[in-house]
Amino acid sequence: MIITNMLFIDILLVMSILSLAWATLTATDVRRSVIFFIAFGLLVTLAWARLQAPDVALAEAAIGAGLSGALLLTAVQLRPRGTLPSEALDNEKQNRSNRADLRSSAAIRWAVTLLCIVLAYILIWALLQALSSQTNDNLAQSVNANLANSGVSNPVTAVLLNFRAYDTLLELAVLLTAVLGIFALSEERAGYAPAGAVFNGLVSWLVPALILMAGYLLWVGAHAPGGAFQAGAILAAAGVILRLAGKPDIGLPVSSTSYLNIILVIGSGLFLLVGLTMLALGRPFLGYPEAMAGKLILFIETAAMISIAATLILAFIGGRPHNREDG
Amino acid sequence: MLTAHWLYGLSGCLIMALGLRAVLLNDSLLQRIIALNVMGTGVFMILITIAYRGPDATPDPIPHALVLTGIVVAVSATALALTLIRRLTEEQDSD
Amino acid sequence: MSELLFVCLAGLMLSLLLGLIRVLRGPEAGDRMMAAQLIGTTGVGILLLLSLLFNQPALSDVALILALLAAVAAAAFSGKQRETSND
Amino acid sequence: MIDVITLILMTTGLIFFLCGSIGLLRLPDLYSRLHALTKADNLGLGLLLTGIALYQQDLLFALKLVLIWLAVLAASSASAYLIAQYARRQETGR
Repeated sequence: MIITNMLFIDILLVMSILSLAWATLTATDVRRSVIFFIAFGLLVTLAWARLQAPDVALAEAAIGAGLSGALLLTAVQLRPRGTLPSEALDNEKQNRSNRADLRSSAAIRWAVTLLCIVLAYILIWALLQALSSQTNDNLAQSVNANLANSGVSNPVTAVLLNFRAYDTLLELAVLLTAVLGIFALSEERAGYAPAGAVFNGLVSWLVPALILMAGYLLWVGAHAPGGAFQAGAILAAAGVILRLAGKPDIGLPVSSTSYLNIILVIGSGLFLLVGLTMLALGRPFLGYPEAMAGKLILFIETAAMISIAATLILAFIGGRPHNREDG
Repeated sequence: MLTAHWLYGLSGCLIMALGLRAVLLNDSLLQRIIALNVMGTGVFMILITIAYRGPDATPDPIPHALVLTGIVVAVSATALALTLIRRLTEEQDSD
Repeated sequence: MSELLFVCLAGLMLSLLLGLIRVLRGPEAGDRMMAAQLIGTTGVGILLLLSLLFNQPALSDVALILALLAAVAAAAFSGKQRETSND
Repeated sequence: MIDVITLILMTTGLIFFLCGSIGLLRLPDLYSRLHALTKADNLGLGLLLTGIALYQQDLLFALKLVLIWLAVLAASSASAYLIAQYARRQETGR
C-alpha cells in the first residue's frame, strides 16, 4: 500500500526536481537562475526527507533556505542607484569578449555534450553496480555494531565525530581555509540599508528563536538527527538575517580581530587538541575512551558549531569585516 | 532494487551530467557557480539513494555523513568563488 | 487512516506543482519569489505528513527550520544594499 | 468522532491550499496573486496542522505544530510585504 501510493508522489517530486534543475541551468538571466536554484533546494530537502535522510534534510533546509539563497541573491543584487546589475552583466560582457568564440563553437558544444552523455552512462552503470551488490553494507553493519561504544546513539553523529572524526576535523580545516581565502581576496561587501518596521519586527523574535533552535539541534544530535553542522548553519542564518536587516551588529566581535580569529579556529583547534591529548595518553589519535566519548563529542561539537557559524556568516559578508568603533 | 532507487538514482545521474555540461559551457561566471552547486546536488542525490534501504529499514549512515559535510563545504566554496568573482570585477573595473 | 495522509500528501504535491508553474513562468521576479514562498509553505506541510507516515519525528524539526527561515530569501531578494562599500 | 473531525480539518486545509495555488496561477497581477497566496495558504496550513495534531494526539508535538504555524504566519506576511514593496519600487523606479 505504502509503496504504490508513494510511487505517485515520488514521480511528481522527481519531475519537479528535474524541471527546476533544467530551468536553473538554462535560464538566460542570472537572477532568475538564482530563484530557480532556491526553489530547487526546497524540493531537494523534501527528497532527502523522503529518502529517510533527516540529518541531511536538516542541513539542506538550514543552508538552502537560509544561507545559499541569500548568498547568491546578494551576489546578483541590483545596485540601489540605478539599473546596473553589479557583477552579473559586467562579467557576462567580459566573458563573452574573452572566451565566447571558443565556447560558442558548435564543435566544442557538441563535444562537451557528448562527454556529459558518456559520463551520465558511466554514472548510471556505477550506480546500478553499487545498488545490486550488497557488499557495501559491511560498513553500515560495522557502524551499527560499534554504535553502543561511540558515546552517541545517532549513527550519523557517531560517524562524523567518532568513527571518521579525522574527516570531520579536516572538513573544519577546509571551512577555515575557505574563509582565509575570502579574507585574502576582499574586504566585506556593502551592507544592507536598515530594514523597515515589518522586517525588524520579524527579526526581533526570529533571531532568538534561531539561537534556541541551534542549541536544541546541537543537544539532540547525540541521539536524534541534528548536530554541529546543522546547528552552525542555523546560527549562521541568524547572523545573515541580522545582516539583511542592516544591523551593525551581526553577532560576531567585528571590532576585535583577535577575538574573531579565536572564534574562527576554536572548532578545529579544540578538535585537534582533543586528538593530540588522546595521543599523549597512549591512545590512537582521536580515539576517545568509551566512558568519556559522549562528553568529548558534545564538547567538540559545541566548539565546532561556533566556528562553523562564524565561518558561514563571514562567507556571507564576503570578506574581513571593517573595524566599526561607532557600531 | 526499489522503485525509489531507480527514480532518484537516475535523476541524480542526470542532474550531475546536465550540471557539468552547464559548468563547462555557460558564459556567465555566476551561472557556472550555480551550475556547480546543481551538479553537487546531483552527486548528493546519488549518494543518498545508495544509502536508502527501503521504507522500513534503517539507511546507511556513512553516505549521510558525507553529504552532510559536503553541503556545508559546498556553500563555503560557493562563497569563496563569489568573492573571487567580485574581486575579478573590481580589478576589471579599475582597468 | 494513513490513506487520508496519502491523499493530503498527494494534494499538497499538486499544490506545489501549481506553484512550480508560476516559478517557471514568472513573469516578474517578484512572482517567481512569491511562488517559491508557496513551495516553502507547502513543503512544511509535506514534511509534517512524511514525519507521520514514516514515523520520523526529526522531520518536524526540518519543517520548523523551513518555517523559521521562510522569510530569509524574500528579505535577501528585496533588500537594498548600501551605496558604498567602505563607509 | 475525532477521526471525522481530523478528516474534515485536513481536507478543508487541502482545499484552501489548492485554492491558493490556483489563485496564484489564475489571478492577473502580482499584488492580487500575493493576496490570494498569503491568505489561503496560511489558513490551509493552519487547518492541516490542527488535523495533524488531532491525528497524532501528542501534546509536545502539538506545541511544535503551533510554533511552526506561527513562524510560517509571521514569515509569509513579512515576505509578502517585502515582495510587494520590491515590486512597487521597481514600478516607481526608485
